[in-house]
Amino acid sequence: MSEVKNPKLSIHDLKVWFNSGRDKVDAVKSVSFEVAEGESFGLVGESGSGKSTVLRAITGLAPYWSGSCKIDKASLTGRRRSREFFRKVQMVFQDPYASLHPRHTVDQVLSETLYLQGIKDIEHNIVRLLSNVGLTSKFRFRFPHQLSGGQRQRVAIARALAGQPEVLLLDEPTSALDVSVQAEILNLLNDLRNEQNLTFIFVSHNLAVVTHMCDRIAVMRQGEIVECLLADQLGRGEISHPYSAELLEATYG
Amino acid sequence: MINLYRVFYRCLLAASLAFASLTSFADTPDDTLVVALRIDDITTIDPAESFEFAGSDVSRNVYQKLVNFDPFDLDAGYQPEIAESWSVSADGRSITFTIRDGLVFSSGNPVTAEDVEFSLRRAVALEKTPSFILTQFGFSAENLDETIMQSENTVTITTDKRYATSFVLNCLTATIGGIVDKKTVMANEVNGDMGNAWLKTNSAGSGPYMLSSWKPNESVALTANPNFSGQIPAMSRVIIRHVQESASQRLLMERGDIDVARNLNSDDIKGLRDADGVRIIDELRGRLMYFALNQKHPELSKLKVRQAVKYLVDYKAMESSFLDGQYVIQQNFLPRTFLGAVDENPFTLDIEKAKGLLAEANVDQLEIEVGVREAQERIEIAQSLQNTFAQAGITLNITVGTGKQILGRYRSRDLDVYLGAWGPDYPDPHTNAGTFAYNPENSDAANATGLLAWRNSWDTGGLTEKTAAAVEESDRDKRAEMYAEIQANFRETSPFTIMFQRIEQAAVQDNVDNLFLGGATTAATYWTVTK
Amino acid sequence: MLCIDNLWVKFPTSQGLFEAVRGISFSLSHERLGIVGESGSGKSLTGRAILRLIRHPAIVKANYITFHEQNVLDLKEKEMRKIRGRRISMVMQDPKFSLNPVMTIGSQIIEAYRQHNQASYKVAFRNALEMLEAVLIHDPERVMRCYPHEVSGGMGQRIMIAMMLIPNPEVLIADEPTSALDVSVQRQVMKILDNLVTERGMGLILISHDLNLVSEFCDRILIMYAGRIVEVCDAAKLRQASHPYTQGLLNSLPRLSERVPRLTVLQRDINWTEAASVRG
Amino acid sequence: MEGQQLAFLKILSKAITTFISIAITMLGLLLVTFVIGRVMPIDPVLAIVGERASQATYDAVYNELGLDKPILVQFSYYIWDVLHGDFGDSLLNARPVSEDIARVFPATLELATLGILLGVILGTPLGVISAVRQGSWIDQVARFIALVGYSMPIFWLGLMGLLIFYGILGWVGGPGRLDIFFEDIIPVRTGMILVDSIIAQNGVVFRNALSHIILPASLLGYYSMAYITRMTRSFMLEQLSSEYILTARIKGLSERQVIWGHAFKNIRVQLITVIALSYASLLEGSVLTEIIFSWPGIGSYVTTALLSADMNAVLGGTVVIGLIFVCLNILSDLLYGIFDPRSK
Amino acid sequence: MSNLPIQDWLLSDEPTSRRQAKLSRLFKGWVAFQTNVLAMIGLGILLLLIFVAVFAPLLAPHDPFVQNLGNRLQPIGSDQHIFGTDSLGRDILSRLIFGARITLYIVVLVAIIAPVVGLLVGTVSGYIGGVVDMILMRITDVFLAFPRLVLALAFVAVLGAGIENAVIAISLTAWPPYARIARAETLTIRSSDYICAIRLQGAGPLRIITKHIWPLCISSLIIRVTLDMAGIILVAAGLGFLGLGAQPPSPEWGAMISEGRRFILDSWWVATIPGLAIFAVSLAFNLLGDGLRDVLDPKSGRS
Repeated sequence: MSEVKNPKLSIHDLKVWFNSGRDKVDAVKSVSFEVAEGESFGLVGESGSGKSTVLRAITGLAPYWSGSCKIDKASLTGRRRSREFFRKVQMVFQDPYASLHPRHTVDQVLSETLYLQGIKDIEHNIVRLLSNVGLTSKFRFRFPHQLSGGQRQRVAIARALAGQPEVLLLDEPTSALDVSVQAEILNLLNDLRNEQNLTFIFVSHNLAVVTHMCDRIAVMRQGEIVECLLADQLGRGEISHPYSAELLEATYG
Repeated sequence: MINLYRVFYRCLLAASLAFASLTSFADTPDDTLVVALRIDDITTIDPAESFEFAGSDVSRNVYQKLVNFDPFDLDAGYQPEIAESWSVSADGRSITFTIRDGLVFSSGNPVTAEDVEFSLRRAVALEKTPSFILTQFGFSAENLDETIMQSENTVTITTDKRYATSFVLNCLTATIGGIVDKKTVMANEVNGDMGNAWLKTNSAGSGPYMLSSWKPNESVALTANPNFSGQIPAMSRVIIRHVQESASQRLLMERGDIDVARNLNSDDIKGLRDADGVRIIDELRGRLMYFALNQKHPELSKLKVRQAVKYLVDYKAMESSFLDGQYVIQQNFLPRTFLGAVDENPFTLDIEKAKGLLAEANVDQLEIEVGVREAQERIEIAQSLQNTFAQAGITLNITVGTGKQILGRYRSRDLDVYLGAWGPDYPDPHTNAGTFAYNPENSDAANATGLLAWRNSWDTGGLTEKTAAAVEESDRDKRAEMYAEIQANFRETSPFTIMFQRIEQAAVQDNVDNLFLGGATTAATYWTVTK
Repeated sequence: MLCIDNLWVKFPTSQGLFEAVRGISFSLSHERLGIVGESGSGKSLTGRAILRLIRHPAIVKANYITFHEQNVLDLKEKEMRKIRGRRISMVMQDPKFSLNPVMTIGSQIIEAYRQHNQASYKVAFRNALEMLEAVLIHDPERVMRCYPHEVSGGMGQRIMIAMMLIPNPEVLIADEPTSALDVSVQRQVMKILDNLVTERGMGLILISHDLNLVSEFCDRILIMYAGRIVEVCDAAKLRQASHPYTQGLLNSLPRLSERVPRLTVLQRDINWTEAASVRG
Repeated sequence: MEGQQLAFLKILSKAITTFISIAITMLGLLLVTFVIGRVMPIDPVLAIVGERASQATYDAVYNELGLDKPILVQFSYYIWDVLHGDFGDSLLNARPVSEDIARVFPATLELATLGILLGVILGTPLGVISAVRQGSWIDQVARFIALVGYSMPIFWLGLMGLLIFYGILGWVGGPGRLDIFFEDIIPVRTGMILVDSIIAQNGVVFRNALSHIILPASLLGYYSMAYITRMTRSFMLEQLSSEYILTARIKGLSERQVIWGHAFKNIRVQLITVIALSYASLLEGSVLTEIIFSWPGIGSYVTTALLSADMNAVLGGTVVIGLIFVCLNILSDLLYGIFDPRSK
Repeated sequence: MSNLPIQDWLLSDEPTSRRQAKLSRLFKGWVAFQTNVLAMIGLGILLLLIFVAVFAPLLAPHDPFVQNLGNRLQPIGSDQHIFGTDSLGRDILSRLIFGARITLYIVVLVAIIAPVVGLLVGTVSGYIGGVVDMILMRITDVFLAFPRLVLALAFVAVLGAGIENAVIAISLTAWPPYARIARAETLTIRSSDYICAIRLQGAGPLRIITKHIWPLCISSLIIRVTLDMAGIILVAAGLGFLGLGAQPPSPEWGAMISEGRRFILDSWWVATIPGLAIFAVSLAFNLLGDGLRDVLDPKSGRS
């Protein structure tokens, strides 16, 4: 795949599978890509194409994987990740209804995260985090069920940002939201990236959204990257692989 | 939706119809006696092994003995049964029995001296629990050839020393004296067990009945012995059914589904007195209710304390309330109707006197544990004691457990106070004297767990020797006197507080006659019953 | 064909009655009508209210809901059942949940057919096969024996369409029929649905949050906001919609063709909520 | 061909794992029972020799029972015997435990089966109706009936039932399985009198047995009904709010078809588990019911044995009950496979 | 709606402090719970039980232990004894009142032991999985396959009769179902996004189990325990009935039934009154459990 100078994240020949033995299921067959610092890299594909699994493998949430995976040239092994890794890399999940603990207030979620990341002055930081994601402190003591979908996703983003990470893995962060809310969240993410010089890996099934968010886009199908494109190319419809064309055709607009 | 309801209602209707159509009942058949009784204590009906109340009932109706009691006249004492007559040797150590002619076992085999010799030798040789009744005369597996001998139609037994003849013969009326059919038994011998395994669940006797089935915890069925030499009983079948609950027995009685209910509590007896067609039989039995103080306990071993607790029992109130009709006050270790029994019951509830005695013993505020078997009347007695003891400053903590559990602790001298019952093993005064007032060696090492005095670590203060002397006295009156003296001493000094003697109350249908429960000395007879 | 006048749907909650649909009126002829709105705008409840599928304790009120001049609200439950499926049918969002998991696909389709046609099992079976073929399922006989968990989402939705169309209804309500599906399958399923509806001359109510989808497949669009219809327009003229809400929705979509640094965010106006419902 | 082989191997490996897990469970069960039996402060030797026995007799029996050997040795002997189908002899009455269990178990089986049948026949429709009519009077009544069933002490209800239906009204038979004079009339085949009397075509005995069993069975049936009703109701409520039910309604199906044809089909699996559990608990023997109704079943057998330190009987009874429990679990798993296509 | 300020504060959707958030959640649960009439009745009965237990010495007209053998088995409605007297002439009402303490004691003790053991075993087993899961679940299976009363009896026999031991025995037989429930819940929670999210913050298993999984399992366990409580009281009564529960003269209700059952045909009230008391408390727990399920069940609390 395309070479990047000084990659923040580089993945080579990543394979991920579930269940061992006879019931083995290959979720990712062989994926390689590199992401530069400050870049926003998109992974697009349909459900089951393995795009989310790539993120899970990086964060150690996938059970079995092989290949090499480097953050800042440091190789990752197995399922254990160090504290430093979690300080550098964070993730935002797809369903904001499922990614917040139903019995914890926003305050609890953030303060626990801050505590775990070893950050002092929790009080002050909570307020800062909330305002970063565009929430006032009146949301601080609410439970998830007292928040709208968009607000929940903001909290989830705030949580991911608590330890001031360098890389943010975004797993379909807007697919469960209404379009008007989606726009707000996408704008927020772009702002945050610019402000904090974050590196994004953005996973989505929506070509338009990925094109909007990313510089480079990899199209995945059945656990493999079929094509890697620049966003501008995609916008102009300059694609070579028939599957990408199919996707493009399907995505109206 | 409507259909759903219809289905449902139809089901309900069908169920209620089925329920209502089950109501047809008849009385018990004329030639069958149906008895409700707790029989969960039966573990065997081999006479050489059987040692429980319900088991001895069965045994009495199935096996004949050398000498036995006449149910119509228990007071007459032992009478000839298989033995036609007997004679005692000059030194008083040998008794020779002449075997009656014409007696036949249920198998059809005649009863011979050989059977008698075999049965007695077998009972000794098997060494089962009740064998001590015979071995106390010095019989053992090794000396059987010299001690129990048969010749022609006589059997001679020779004891190790001189005993009161009445003592020996009384012992032979116990269940272990049952005579079994040697041929049948030995035909069923397995691994040299002298037919023990077979006899546990089968009978081979010459009594009026034979065992047709025993289902543990369920029922015992007896059928008339077709070869019985005496009068064939009126009841050709006797079915003893295990019914645990008194209330259930009473209901069965009221509905006429049984002829006899034998485990009714006093309140159910009261209830049945008013019922139509039911009669109550009262018979004084040999069982005593007592509590005993462990002499290992420093405070309880004081004589004054032993005496004080005897004034802390509300004998009268218990006798007239929850024990009403089922127990009678008895403060001596020989049950009424036993040889040597006395009728002196000096103790009554007297808190002040008890307090005084306790003060003399320097006992103030005592906390002790009493172990009770899980049986309602005993728990109630314990609670009553708890109540009266508390008034004299003694805290009594009740520990209820299963019979085996409490007994285990009692045997290992581990309980402060034991509250329980004692039944005579054979109808001779020595059975109780020999356990309450006899303890030749009081050390832990002696492990004489069979002796109640030992279990309470009581050295008997000289009663042991007197008891040993009484058992050798062949003069009946003199012997009775000796027991009276022992009991007088025992009453005042022993750590035993004997409280009550059992009265068995059974409810019978009006048409049932001549049911005898066995009094204080023996077991129930069913062959006499008519209806 | 179908006329709805002043429809209200209310739910009792601990904070009093929640009004999910607030007095909307519209009518449907032999056309394809789209109802668009964000989640919570009341569009799905509208569809269900027509079939009288909203159950106690929710309250449904309307001046009338007439189907061929007959007020559906006055019908007995038994008569209503003859309308459901037979004359008005509905396809729901996610085939994973809307098919009975323990019945074979065949038996579910056959049941739908036999419910409204006196037919032998054989006839029903043949019809079911044909219907599955009509929704472009290649080996219908195998699929008939399958259980719902054994088929993919796209196929499940086609099966759902087949099942709902087999009694040949006059009106089909499609409630977010493709939003649980992958993008590439979405179009395919929509096309099948569209073809069948046009061929059979049915009326279609397409309920969706996807403006693009609705504008592509419908003749007319109702835009709902907070339980009311804020705008009615021809599908072809969606881009020229006048209501700021509609415009806002359109603008907040990212586009492949023109990349913008920031998306326009919808600015909501409190007045939209209170403005009277537009008649559609 | 290869696919078939693979499938066969899969089934085989599943069978083996199931078997191993049963074996482990049973072994654990035996071990626990065995340990309990050994640490219990009830002396099995005393239970045999009686309270008047001498120390020599005591010691002899102690050694005879193998109690002088290390506990693991005792346990391994026991396992060895059990594997040969030998539960040993009852310490108390010296009869083979297996024989005793063969006698008492059918009594419990008969009672429990009738009880569970009553519970299912009444409880299931009641649960369904009250779910469908959530909040209506019938729902309230059903819930109340179930609640009462949950809350009533069975021994009290049993005694009262006996007093009223037997003592006063005389509608049913009294304690015991048969009236005395019907005993031993019909040959024992299954040990279940209702079945045996049908085999023997003896209507009189059948009626009598039925009159005896109906009250305790109704009582047990009531308790299982309470449980089944409650579970059915909550399962049905869950199903009725699911989307496929809406689909079924859209198809124009009648309520009955929706409820029984669709919703009920989906709760069968859960219901089977509930019924199996309920049945298992009845088969364990309801000790209190058995005592009150003088019912010679396995519950009272094991309890009596336990209280009199008859450890062979306790171990045997426990193994049988544990086996039944495990078997019912497997059975409900199998039915799960049949009724729920998703589990394949 | 004329709410008091405190109510407004509690019902606020915008809590401004941790305390308000917590109280508000409790209050809202309470408000939802209040609408359930049956559950309120249940709660009322239980509060009454607690009240009676606390103030037993003040409420009881007689000493529950004082015997009067001359005055035994007085019928209901006697002059001095509203509920009559038992076979030792003790006042049944007073014994009932003091018995409330024991019942409460059983309830609290079992509620502390069994679910906690179940929760520990279940969550650890479910979260760690693998060999640990297998071993723990086999142990659970063994206990499940055991005849319950036999197990309880055996434990009581080993430990000795008495109310504490009876409670421990009951708890030992009661935990396996809770372990199963907790494990099932853990399995679904374990792979949920919010657990992944906290793992990505570097939280260890101990923290995840105690701070994240437990709070979610606890509500379903509370429901189960409440619903089971009736059964537990009945088992304790059953043990009392067999003489292995509370020891005399303790006025435990099950033991009272057991004592009174001898007179059930003539003096029916002696057994019936404690029976009714047990019934009322079990009923109350059932009603309360049903109500709590509506309030606490996370499944229904979604929308």
